[in-house]
Amino acid sequence: MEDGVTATQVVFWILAVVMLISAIGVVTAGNIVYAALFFIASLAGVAGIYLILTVEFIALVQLLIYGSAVVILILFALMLTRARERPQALFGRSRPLGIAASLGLLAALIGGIVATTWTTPESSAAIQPVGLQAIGDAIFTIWIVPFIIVGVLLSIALDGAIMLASPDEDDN
Amino acid sequence: MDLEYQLIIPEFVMAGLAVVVIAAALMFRNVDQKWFGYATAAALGIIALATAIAYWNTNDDFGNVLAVDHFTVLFRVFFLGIAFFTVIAAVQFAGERLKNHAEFYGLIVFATLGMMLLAASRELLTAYLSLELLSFSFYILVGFNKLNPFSNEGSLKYMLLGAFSSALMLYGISLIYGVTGTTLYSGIEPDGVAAGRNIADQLASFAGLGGGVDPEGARPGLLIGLVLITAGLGFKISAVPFHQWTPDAYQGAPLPITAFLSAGGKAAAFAFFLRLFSEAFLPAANEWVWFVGILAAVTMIVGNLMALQQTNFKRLMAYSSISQVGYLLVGIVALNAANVSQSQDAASALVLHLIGYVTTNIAVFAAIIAFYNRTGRDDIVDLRGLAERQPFLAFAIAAALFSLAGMPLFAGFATKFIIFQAAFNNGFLWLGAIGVTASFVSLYYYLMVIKQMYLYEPEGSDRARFHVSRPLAGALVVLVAGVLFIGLYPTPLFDVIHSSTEGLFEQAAALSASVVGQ
Amino acid sequence: MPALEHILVVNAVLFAIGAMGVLTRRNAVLILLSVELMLNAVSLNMVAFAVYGHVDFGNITGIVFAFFIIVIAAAEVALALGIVVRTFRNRATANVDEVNLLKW
Amino acid sequence: MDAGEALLLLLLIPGGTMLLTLFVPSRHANVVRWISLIATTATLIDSIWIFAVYDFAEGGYQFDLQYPWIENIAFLGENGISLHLAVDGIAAPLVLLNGLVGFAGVLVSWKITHRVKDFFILFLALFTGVYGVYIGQDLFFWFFAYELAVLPMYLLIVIWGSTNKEYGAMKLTMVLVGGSVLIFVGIFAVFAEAGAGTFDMAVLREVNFGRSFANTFFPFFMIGCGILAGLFPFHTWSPDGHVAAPTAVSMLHAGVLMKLGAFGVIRLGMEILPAGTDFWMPVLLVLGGVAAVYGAISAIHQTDLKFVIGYSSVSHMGFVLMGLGTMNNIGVNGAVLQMFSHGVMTALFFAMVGGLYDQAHTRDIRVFGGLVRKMPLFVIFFGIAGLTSLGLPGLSGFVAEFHIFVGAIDKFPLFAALGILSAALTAIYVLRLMGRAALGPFNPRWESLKEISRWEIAAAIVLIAPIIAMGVWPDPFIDRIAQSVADLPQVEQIGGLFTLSSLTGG
Repeated sequence: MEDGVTATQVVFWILAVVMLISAIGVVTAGNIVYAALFFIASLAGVAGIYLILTVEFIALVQLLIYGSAVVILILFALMLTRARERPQALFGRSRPLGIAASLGLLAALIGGIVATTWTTPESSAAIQPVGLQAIGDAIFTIWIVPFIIVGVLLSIALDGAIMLASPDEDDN
Repeated sequence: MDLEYQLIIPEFVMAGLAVVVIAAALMFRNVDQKWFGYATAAALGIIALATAIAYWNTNDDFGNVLAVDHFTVLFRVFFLGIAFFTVIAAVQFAGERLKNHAEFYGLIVFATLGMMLLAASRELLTAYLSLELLSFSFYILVGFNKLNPFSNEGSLKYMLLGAFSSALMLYGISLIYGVTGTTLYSGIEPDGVAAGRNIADQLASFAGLGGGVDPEGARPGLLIGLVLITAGLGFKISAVPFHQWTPDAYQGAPLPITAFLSAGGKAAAFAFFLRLFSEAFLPAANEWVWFVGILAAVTMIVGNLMALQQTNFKRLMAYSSISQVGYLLVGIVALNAANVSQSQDAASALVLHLIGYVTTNIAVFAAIIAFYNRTGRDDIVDLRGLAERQPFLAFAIAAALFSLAGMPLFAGFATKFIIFQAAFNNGFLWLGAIGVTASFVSLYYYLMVIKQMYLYEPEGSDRARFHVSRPLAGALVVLVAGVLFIGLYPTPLFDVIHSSTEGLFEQAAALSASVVGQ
Repeated sequence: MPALEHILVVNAVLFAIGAMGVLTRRNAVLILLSVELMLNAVSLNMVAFAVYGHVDFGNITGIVFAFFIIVIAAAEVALALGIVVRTFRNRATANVDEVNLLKW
Repeated sequence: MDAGEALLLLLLIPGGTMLLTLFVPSRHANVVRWISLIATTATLIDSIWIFAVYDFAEGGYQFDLQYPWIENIAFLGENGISLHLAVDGIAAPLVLLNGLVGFAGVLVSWKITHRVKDFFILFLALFTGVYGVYIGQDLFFWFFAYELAVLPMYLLIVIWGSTNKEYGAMKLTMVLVGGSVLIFVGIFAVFAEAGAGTFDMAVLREVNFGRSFANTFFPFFMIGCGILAGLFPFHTWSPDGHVAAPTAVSMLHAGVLMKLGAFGVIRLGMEILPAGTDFWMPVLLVLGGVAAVYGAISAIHQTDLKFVIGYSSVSHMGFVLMGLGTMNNIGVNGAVLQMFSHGVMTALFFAMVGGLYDQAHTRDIRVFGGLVRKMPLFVIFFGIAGLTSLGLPGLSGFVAEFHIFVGAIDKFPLFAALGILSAALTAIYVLRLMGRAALGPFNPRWESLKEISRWEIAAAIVLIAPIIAMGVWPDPFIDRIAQSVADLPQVEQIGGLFTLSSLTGG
């Protein structure tokens, strides 16, 4: 695409950098609550990129589900497990190995992505925003089975989480 | 789009059954819980029979995402059978040692539903969601003994690594989607999406069979996608080096769930593996066959060597099941893009070994559950003198372990013979040789268990003979008879399997026919 | 619009960062957050492919995929936190290698 | 002749009895014993009938019987894996041998009181497996039966064995199954190389395997099977296993199981891969000769009766391998004769040792003396076994060893000398044994010893009959064997159908 540097590209890179830096914050922060806050920033960056990609629906879902529900859940769990009392024990012993492995993964991924010729449209003008109605139609026709499965899955997760977390009469 | 809902009635019935079981058990708290177990088992048995009768001659497709062919029906019945025996074996155990029976039986049914959907999926999104349905049920079931720290811990590790592996697999799926532009496996259905809009057609271009993608340019992305999917699947089937969760989850889980996990979980993941790799990825076989081969070899070697050091029976069975995964992977390696009939043999051999392994493994665990019900212990040395205290259990365990070691009379011999044969025939002599040697090593640790039962006298305070509850003993008899039958005369079963794997290679057969025709 | 390769590279970096978190962290909640980062990278990948690569096919598989992934991720978090809370009740720790009755 | 059902019966009778026994409540020990005795009697009669009816004038494989097992795998042809049974002149005497030893084994097991039902089930499994190897004509079933014959040994030794049984059983099983790994790989290689899409030996025998392929894979069969035949230096499992095993199992083990190894070398190696014999058979000859001498020397040093006989088995199986290694008709004839002869002789040995041990609770030959005063029949039977062992003319051992020596002299005179040395060494330990334990000064410690039981006497008579029969009238054996040996590819014919009877003018 030879469109030159456009405003969207600049915004994209800003968002990308914010997102990646916050992500690094998530995996390196010495305090769990900070990590959770970095996580929120990272999620917001991802949502922004969704907006740039013109899929408002997914951006909305991202903000609603991750931005509110998941983050609140995580903060609750953090409070319940009082993890702040153990700030020294956040990294495992095999840390260098983990870093090396993930750097290897990164190199392989980037190498593969760069070497691959992806099918792309001739110009960005060809990219049409996907409407909400089209998504809805698709979910309830082609993807009806996955949709039902997700429904069952959510109820299982709910049921299981309640059952496991709820106090038992033998609890002390 | 016309959706033929009658094709997936069994799945709906299963979901309904799970809800009914949970609701009923919550409603009638004063009824002895074992009746819910037996009712669930009976329902599973009836559904299995009805499914087998009603769908055997179906060869159809539900909205392009679920295939209802012989393969699906075979695995539906197979999974229902696994769940049936698991529930029968679990009733006494659950009654004495677990709470929340409603969720226990309900989740077993849900997990079975996930397996059934997984075997039927011929689209990556559906397959992934089915796999998660299955995995979520198992995460909860493994941690079901909620007051037992072992159970919590097994569940936690299983869940975290499971989520990690899902992420790896999903990334691989996204790359495959990026390369091929679709998530459908293959395009058998004539009134489905337009021609060429499925993974198999797109990948066929690599084999020079014509198709949509640029063969050279897309190769690196495709390769990474395949590796990541294999790695993700490797976690689910617990292939080395993605096996770390297995011993912990197996040891932490309540025993019936360990049985269910080792039998059903593995069988479902392999049904998925097989359908994905033979329907969608077969044209690119040359790209992936080598790393699946290495995976198989490493899994066989490490699984067996680690098993040699175990002292806990559940951990031993965990490593034993890892080594069995290696043998099963040999069946995947024997798939061959250029030779459809040979691929079909390999797939049939894999399914045959899978059924033999699962039958055997459930037999082992059913016997161990009966033992545990009495003693509450599960270390290998605790089995001392079992041959004196309960000769039938000892016999069942010994027979099943010999079968796992691939000894004649029992299922393992015939099924391993055929699956290694498939690998040898595809030019993987080294892999077959490793497999044979590995199964020789495995004999040693199985013999160590058998030795405990037969060589020593009973120890400890409880040395009396004991009885096994009737349903459990009956199930055990059926399972051991099945192990013997598969070992002595697998032909009828193999015929059924062979007719069921035909559908997996329809597109490949059509493609190679068109190439020959040109 | 940014180029597809650029988005993919950014996603790959995000994915690798998440993987690093899984491999180096020992707190269950932090591992979970790292997995969520990886899932975010996947969703972005899916959406990018759907938007760029295959518009001419008129298919929105990738977007639907991303939607389902987000939903599943939420369910996963809920379930995982249930297990974490349960473990903490019994053992008073949320670190996976402090819960070491079993070898990690 | 085609009455292949007779062969099927050899498998069905013991196999069916196994199943039947499963349903007999374990408290009815005598019912189990009688059922097993009836089954082995029936198979013995069947074996005798097969041996008698085998048409040696016609030769070749007879009693052919084939049922398909798995057919519709694409890589397998029409009869990919089938239950294919047949016997030739080499297998016929061995079938008879198994019938005799199995029958005698049940008789001497009569006094087992611990978990009788399990014992006989496993015993019959072993027995069936051995038959399967002798009459199997399909590599899949051959291997199936081979493993089936090895596997029950573990439990038999672990549950009913004695001295160091845990070690002996594990060593035996792992070494033998390790050998079968080689066979397994060899079978697959042969299958793939032949490309005939079948495991049927009758088809594979017709395939002309190239020399380099045969040279590569012949050792897989030679070593894999040879381990079971006590091939030096893999023989050490054998004495340990013998010592640990209960009496009847020792009988089957030394009497028929070790023969499976030598038989496998003929069936898989010499028949399917004849091109490999040129290169490898001299190796087998050397190793056999070494085992013969080494086994005999080791036997001299032992003080445990079972170790003595265990090492003598290694020594005698060394003769068998030597005979095979000569690759001429006389030597191979002798090897097969020796397989039969040693089978009954060593079974007799172990039956007698078992009878003695059950009363004396020791097998240390240094503490025995003058047993003839208390147990005359025992001494007579034991003596017959010993004299057969050292090759006394008129008993079966002489006929067999004579053939082997003649065959070896023709090809490798040096090794014939080695064999004769080993025979001399055998004489030393056998005569020493007899002199000290049976005849020497009576040790008053054994005042309470009684004659061996009538079951053991019956077993001994069953086993002595063929020893003497073969010693004085070997023709029925030689006729059958010689014809099939002459059909083996690559076996050199010297002096026409040379037999002992032609030598003695009988």
